Amino acid sequence: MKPLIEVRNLSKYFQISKKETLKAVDDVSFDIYEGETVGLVGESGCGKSTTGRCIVKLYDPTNGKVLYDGKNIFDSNNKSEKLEYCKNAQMIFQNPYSSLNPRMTVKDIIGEGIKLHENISEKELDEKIEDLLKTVGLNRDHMSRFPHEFSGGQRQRIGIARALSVNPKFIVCDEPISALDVSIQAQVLNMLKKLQKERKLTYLFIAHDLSVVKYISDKVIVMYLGMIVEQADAEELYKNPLHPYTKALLSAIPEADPNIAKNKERIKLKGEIPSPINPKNSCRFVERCMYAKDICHNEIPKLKTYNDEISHKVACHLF
Amino acid sequence: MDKILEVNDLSFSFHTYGGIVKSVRGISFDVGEGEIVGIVGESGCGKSVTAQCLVRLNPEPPGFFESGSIKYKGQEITTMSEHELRKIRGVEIGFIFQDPMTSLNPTMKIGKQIEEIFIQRKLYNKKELKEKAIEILKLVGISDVERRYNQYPHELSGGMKQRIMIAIALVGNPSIVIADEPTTSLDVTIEAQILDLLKDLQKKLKTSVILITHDLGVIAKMCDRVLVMYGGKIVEKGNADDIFYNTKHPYTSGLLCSIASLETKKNEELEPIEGTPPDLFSPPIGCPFAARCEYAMEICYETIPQEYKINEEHSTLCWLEHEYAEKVTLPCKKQYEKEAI
Amino acid sequence: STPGENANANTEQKNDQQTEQTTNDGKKVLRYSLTADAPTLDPQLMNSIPSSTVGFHIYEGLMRNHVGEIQPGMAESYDLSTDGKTYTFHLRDAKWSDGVAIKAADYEYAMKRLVDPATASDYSFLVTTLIKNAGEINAGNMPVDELGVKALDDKTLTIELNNPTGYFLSMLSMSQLCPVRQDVVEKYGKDYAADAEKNVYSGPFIVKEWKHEDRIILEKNPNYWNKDAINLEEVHILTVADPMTAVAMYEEGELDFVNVPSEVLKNYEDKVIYYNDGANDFIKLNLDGSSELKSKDLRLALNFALNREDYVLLSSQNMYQPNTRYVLPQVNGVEKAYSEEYPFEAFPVKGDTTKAKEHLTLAMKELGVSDPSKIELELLTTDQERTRIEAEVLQNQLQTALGITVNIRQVPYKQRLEMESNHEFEMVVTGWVPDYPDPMSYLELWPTGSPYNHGSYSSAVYDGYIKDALSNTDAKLRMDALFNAEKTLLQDGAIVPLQLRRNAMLINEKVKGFETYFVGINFDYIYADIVE
Amino acid sequence: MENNEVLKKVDKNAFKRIGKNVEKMEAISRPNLTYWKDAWRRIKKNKAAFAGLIIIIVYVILAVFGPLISGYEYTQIDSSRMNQFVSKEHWFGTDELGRDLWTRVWRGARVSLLIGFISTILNTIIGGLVGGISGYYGGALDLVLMRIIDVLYGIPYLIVSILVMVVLGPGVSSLIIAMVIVGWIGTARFVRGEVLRLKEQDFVAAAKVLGVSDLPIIVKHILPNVMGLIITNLTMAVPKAIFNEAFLSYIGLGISPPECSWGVLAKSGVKMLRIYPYQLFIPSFFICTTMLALNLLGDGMRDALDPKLRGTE
Amino acid sequence: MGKYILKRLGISLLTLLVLITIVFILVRLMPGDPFASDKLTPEIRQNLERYYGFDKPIIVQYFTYIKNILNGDFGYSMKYINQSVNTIIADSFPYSFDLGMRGLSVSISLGLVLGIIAALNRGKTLDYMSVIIAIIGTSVPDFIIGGLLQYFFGIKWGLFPVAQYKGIEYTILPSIALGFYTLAMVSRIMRASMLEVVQQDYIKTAKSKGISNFRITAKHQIRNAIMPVVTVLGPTVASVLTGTFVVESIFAIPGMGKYYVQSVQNLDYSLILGMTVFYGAFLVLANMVVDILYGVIDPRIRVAGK
Ligand SMILES: Nc1ncnc2c1ncn2[C@@H]1O[C@H](COP(=O)(O)OP(=O)(O)OP(=O)(O)O)[C@@H](O)[C@H]1O
Ligand SMILES: Nc1ncnc2c1ncn2[C@@H]1O[C@H](COP(=O)(O)OP(=O)(O)OP(=O)(O)O)[C@@H](O)[C@H]1O
Ligand SMILES: [Mg+2]
Ligand SMILES: [Mg+2]
Repeated sequence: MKPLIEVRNLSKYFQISKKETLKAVDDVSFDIYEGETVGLVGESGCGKSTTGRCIVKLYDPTNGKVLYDGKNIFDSNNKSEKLEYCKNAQMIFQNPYSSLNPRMTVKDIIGEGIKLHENISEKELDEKIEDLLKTVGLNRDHMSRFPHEFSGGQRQRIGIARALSVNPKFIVCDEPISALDVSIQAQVLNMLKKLQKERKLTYLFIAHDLSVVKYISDKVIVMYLGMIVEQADAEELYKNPLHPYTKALLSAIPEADPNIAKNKERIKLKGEIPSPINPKNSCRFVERCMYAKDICHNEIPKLKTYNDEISHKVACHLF
Repeated sequence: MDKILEVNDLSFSFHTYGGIVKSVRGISFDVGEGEIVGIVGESGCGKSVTAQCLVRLNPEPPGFFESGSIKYKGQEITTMSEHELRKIRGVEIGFIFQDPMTSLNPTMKIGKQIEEIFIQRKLYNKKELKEKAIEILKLVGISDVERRYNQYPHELSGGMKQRIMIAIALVGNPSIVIADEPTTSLDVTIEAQILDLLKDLQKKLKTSVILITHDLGVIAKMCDRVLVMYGGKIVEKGNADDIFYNTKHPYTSGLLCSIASLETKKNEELEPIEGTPPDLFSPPIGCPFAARCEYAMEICYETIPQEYKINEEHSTLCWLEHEYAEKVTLPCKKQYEKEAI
Repeated sequence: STPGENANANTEQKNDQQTEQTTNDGKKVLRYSLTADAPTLDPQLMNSIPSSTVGFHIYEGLMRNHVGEIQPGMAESYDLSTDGKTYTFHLRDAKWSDGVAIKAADYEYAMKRLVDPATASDYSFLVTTLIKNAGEINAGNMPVDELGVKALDDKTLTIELNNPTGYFLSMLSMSQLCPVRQDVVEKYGKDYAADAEKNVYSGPFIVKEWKHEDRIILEKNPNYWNKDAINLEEVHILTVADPMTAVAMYEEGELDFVNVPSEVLKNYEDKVIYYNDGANDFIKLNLDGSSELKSKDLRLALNFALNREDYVLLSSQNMYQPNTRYVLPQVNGVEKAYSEEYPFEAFPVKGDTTKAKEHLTLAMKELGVSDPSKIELELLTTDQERTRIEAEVLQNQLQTALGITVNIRQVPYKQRLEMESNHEFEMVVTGWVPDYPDPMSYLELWPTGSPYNHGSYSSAVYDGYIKDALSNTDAKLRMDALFNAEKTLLQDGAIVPLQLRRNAMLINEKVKGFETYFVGINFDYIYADIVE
Repeated sequence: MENNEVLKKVDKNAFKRIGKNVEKMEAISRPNLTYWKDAWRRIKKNKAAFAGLIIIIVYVILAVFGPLISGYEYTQIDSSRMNQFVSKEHWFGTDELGRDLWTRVWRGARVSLLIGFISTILNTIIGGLVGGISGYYGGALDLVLMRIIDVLYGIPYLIVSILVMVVLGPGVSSLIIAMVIVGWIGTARFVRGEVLRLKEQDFVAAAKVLGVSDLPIIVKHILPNVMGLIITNLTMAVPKAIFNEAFLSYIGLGISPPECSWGVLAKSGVKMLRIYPYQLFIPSFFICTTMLALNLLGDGMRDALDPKLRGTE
Repeated sequence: MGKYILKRLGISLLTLLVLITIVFILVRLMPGDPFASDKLTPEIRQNLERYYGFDKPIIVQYFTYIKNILNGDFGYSMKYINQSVNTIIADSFPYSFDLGMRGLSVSISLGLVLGIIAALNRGKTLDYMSVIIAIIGTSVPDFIIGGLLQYFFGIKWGLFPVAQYKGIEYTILPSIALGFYTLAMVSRIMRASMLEVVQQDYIKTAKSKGISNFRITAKHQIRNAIMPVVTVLGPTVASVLTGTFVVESIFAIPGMGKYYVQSVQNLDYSLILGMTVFYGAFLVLANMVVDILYGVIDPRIRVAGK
């Protein structure tokens, strides 16, 4: 089967100043197949959002390409092709407060995309919006309201409705639950799962809550400082983490169970996350790694296949 | 164990344009020496306001005490003068704030921010001050202290800043440290580091800690006792084990169930708590959780439940404990897992 | 020339002088103020009354015009040739302020400098028609050496004129004709006279200190030939832009003399002394046929419509005097003042609405309009507070009396002048101060084709009278011709006379001998004294 | 336990299980208002802002009708009643030409308020667009626009004013244009700053992802969000414009007579201060209170339009 | 840092050049004739034009002008005939500068204090008082304030000299008239900014350390709140220090502001240009100082600015 999205050697650098380049994403490649959920985890600032944003064309990458259905999305220059891609790939944003325009009604927010992509009458539009609102558990009364009148969870649902409004095939979910109340998070997760089932959606699910990622993803990609360090099927990754960083990460998951939590052995990493500005030509993790060897200081490890069957890949000189 | 902090029937509200926000509505708890007490609850349920009441950091006005007392080592905090409070803050009760990014003064050097606590009290001379600061920086695990001492907050990473916050909270050698979501804005690995550090220090220095969070995982890992807050009230409190394994309040139970853990199966549906938390401008007259509660009874909508003691430590605020109520077993973390380990 | 000359300095520049005395350690000091600093003290480049007033006191002309009386100045005596065209002056022994002797050559140099095109003096017009060859030289058609001014030796100077000119002697005390020393001018080049010490002085005072836009301090000149007649030891001329401020300073005893602005005139009514500064204001009408003003009846209607008494009361609290004539009354007639010898009232001071209406009816017939409000005229004026009020009153009076439409247009001073000389106006409020005390100074403006005839007035009768006056050697007949010319001008309604400017001054009673004058300068305090 | 004693009295029936009632929770308790209606409600609640608004409205009404009800024309010069103090006939007294000051004050209000409001509104529109485009597109365009603005900052205001007055002839509209030519710069600068901040917001990203093109994003998403600040800025700029007109008339570049403005009246009043102080104080009072009102209103609007401050009631 | 300043200077010079060019053109577009007078004969006009070089093509005039400026020669005033623009500026600027400095130093410090007091006493009498001062300050034109000050303090009560500039006591009234607006503006901005800072988390942190209110204000709030004030000060300082026409007229001070307005009214081309260039340069300088100040006040900007 051909992947729906192929990310090939994607890099995104931000020029901070003449001398300083921030390598937010550096040579990242992965595939996403139709109907699956790919989890993208890593610490804050490791380039998850940037990757996601490149895929929905919010950023122009410095390097590399993103193929959708075999076509590089950055090649298309004419307007209709661009619009077509917008219709197929959508995004749900992390912050339900800043991602809704406070001066627009729910109807306008959701309707904006529909009006842009379809030529439908006002009445049909209303019906469609109502449908969408129902899908995400809101009702038509909410149409004329403003975002500030909703709670965080409800807002996130509006954001989801907006993403769904153009019938996309693929959605980048950029930490869709991390700004939500604990008691609400599950609501949104359930909804995303339900929608996926109903609409055959494909997700790139970005988060740093590893328990959630494990629960929702088929495949998990672990990033560290702009690079992919490990990638595998979800079960496999959690069962058999290879990269020292993945191991540390998994061991640090706080578990809501005193006995497990109190007795869990945490792999203690040294130091802090280094800066992504002008990274050295070494394994990015080397300073915090307890297994670091000479080679780790001198060469960037490539992402290698460790176990083809379960498509487990790792970028570490130890393997 | 000696109680060094006793809170009784504390209510705290704010005057706002929209009316009075009843942020904290009659809560009681205490903290013993060397204990770690956790407060959980979701955003806006009054955790921070409670914590800040303990050292009177809420702005007054618009905030004001409606009732209750806070006794720190026998001294009444709610009626203290600003001058007396200053003697408590920092040296008796330390405070670690939620967001290390915004809680440090961006225009003041790290060292100065740590020393300030002593400068105010004219305790040491210049050289001693610096020694003190450097000592505490080392204690919280910061390397290259001499350099850090002269840096500004923006030159440090989030984790480092939070360590500085901890250093500030601890440098005055307080008996209690209140940590208000100390790791919420940090990464898991850094979070783990900070929590470990906090626990180490607590053991080493024998301070009591009040740890506020909305992450049950953090609570599970750190706390001896737990207060679960909802809608401005403590709906359940008890030993950590009681809370997790013998849950008595539907909200606590709902929380435990809705969290996806590593054990949650892919095909399992999560069990979210439907609905949203109440609006504190007009809190429901009955149980604040009633509208979202599967087990809600008529009375729950009408009357605020009383506190039911389950055992010495464990109590809950729920009508289900009433003798008339139909008995239910709330889902919770399974005890057997405990035994399994 | 025009009284508005320095009005561009934001307030009416003329009412700006003020004085009083001081007892600065017993020194005799006279202190007054100007609204704007003297733009220059270079005698040949002076182009404003504040400059000339100072110049009058620091430079010595061949003759000295003391309030109309022609006294000997640097020339002890003079001879006039029989054709009345060549003057020979005999200079006295005198020294510059730096001790160098003053020679006839200094005068020759100065006058050549005035007309030299390279100097670019805008006051060279004073002599271009007067002195032989001056015009040609000024136009660059002749070398400077050809000027009809020659120093025969150190003490003798001859000046050849084009025509016999009676008022020539009175002009000789104007700073533009005062001596400068070649070596000093050449030493400082463009900066000559820019500061107190970059200059030498021949007059009763020298400039001791000049802080631009702040103060000029004059000091008695110890080398002045007539120094015994000079009583003042110092004169402080301050720059105070706001006339109200100046009044306040007078009250604080910081000035010895002040002009009271009309707004507060009421407060000082019994204390002020009025004096005319020589300016009269009138409305220039454009008769070039581009507007309804080509109708003589309309012009006369305007003239009759105005109630000039009301006008001065409203616009200046009666500080100014209503005027219905063109030539300044104070200029010299044959024996006495012109107005005394030739009384005339062209229009009633209070106006005559009936007559005005009659003329208007005729004008409307001539112009073929039935609704007077269709007659729309634009009144051009300067952008100052006082001119605005004046224009408002005029507009109101004309509109009320005649029912015509008058629009006011205020523009910056320099723009008004430009528009005026480009004939780009319908009516413009303007004025004139005499350059010499003779009716001709006014009447020479209106002959057909005169470059100053901005209103394009053209009357063969008028031109005839002027020609008469120019050629007639008999003083009485000449004056008669001039009077007839004025009458013709007024009866043709070529202008609308408005008012004579008058100032109300407060002066410290200790100051004696402080004179005001109306030609070229405002004050003459050369012989003033402070008497305790 | 004592507690339980009390509770025993409670009706047993009350313990019937009825379960959750999420709908009731979800139903939003706040009234269903549009954004602007809501803002309006908030302004009404803010007493100071509302007072400010009332003052402005009253002044506007008086500017329209005030000159009509006095029975005098604003041009009516009368040498028999110069400089009369406030009286039954002349509610604000008369000026040096005997004109009724009440009539002139409200006539002047027309000009001043017109200039104040129109010029600031134009400033805002032009400045808003330039600032919006400059900030949104950034890069070279931004750089060039900002340099242009730097240069414009240095161009003497007076020269521009004079030129405009000459090219267009004197009058209110020329004054407004003169003010706009110089005035939009400040607005552009600050709008640009805001846009730079806003364009990084997620809702803009969301619109881009939907395929919305640049202009609608600027107009529909960004500018409305700068609105609150713009309006505040506007209320502050109105006084400035009224001032500017006063200054221009102080140096003789104002509107053409017999039209008047508050600035002209105040200026004429200043020289009368020593004898007829009311001629200064009356127009000054209106200038000051207008600005006070606008300030109060501006503060109120900022609060009312700030999304951060909403949702708390 | 040095490099940064150099770069800024380069841009500034370019900006100035464009400014000069535009003003050079604008000045000539202004209506009216600098030589206009009613006895101006064509000959005299020609002489004057030759004298000032206006007979040459405008482009030549422009390059001559630029060349002269580069040599530090701004030419001669056309109204103040033998005074060079350089001397006029050199003579008048010290007055404006001195007065401006006094006005600014008092108004800025007082404005800051007022703003701080208002913010710390939000909603109390002191707050309202400062708001009223701020509103009066920003709503009363300077010619009214100047007139009132002069009348009451100078004439009526005789507390200060009425006008002129002869000593410290002479500077008081004009400085107040000059600084009042700045004072009001600074206090407003400072108040708003302080209110913002007061809510910041780090203020709570400081409180939690048991630090006195005075120390919190002095060490934590002011420095963080002062930025917006500094931002507006650039242009304000430049315009105040280069003189204000109205105040200088009222108090008879021979400063630059008066020359400037008069030069425009007189169409004194060379003086207008000279003054504009001077002001432009001053503005650029002031803005640069502000930028450097940013860095001094806020270490975060120091990094970004490098
Ligand atoms: N527009 C930008 N300009 C400059 N740097 C940027 C920009 N956007 C992101 N970065 C930087 O790129 C790096 C990666 O950012 P990104 O937002 O992708 O991280 P993330 O993994 O999504 O983090 P988080 O979990 O905090 O959302 C960070 O260091 C960030 O500071
Ligand atoms: N200064 C204040 N003025 C008005 N209301 C306030 C103020 N501070 C807090 N509140 C209100 O009090 C309630 C409780 O707030 P609190 O900060 O204690 O919540 P929290 O449990 O700490 O939430 P979070 O997890 O988001 O920090 C909220 O509804 C909040 O809006
Ligand atoms: Mg992100
Ligand atoms: Mg909190």
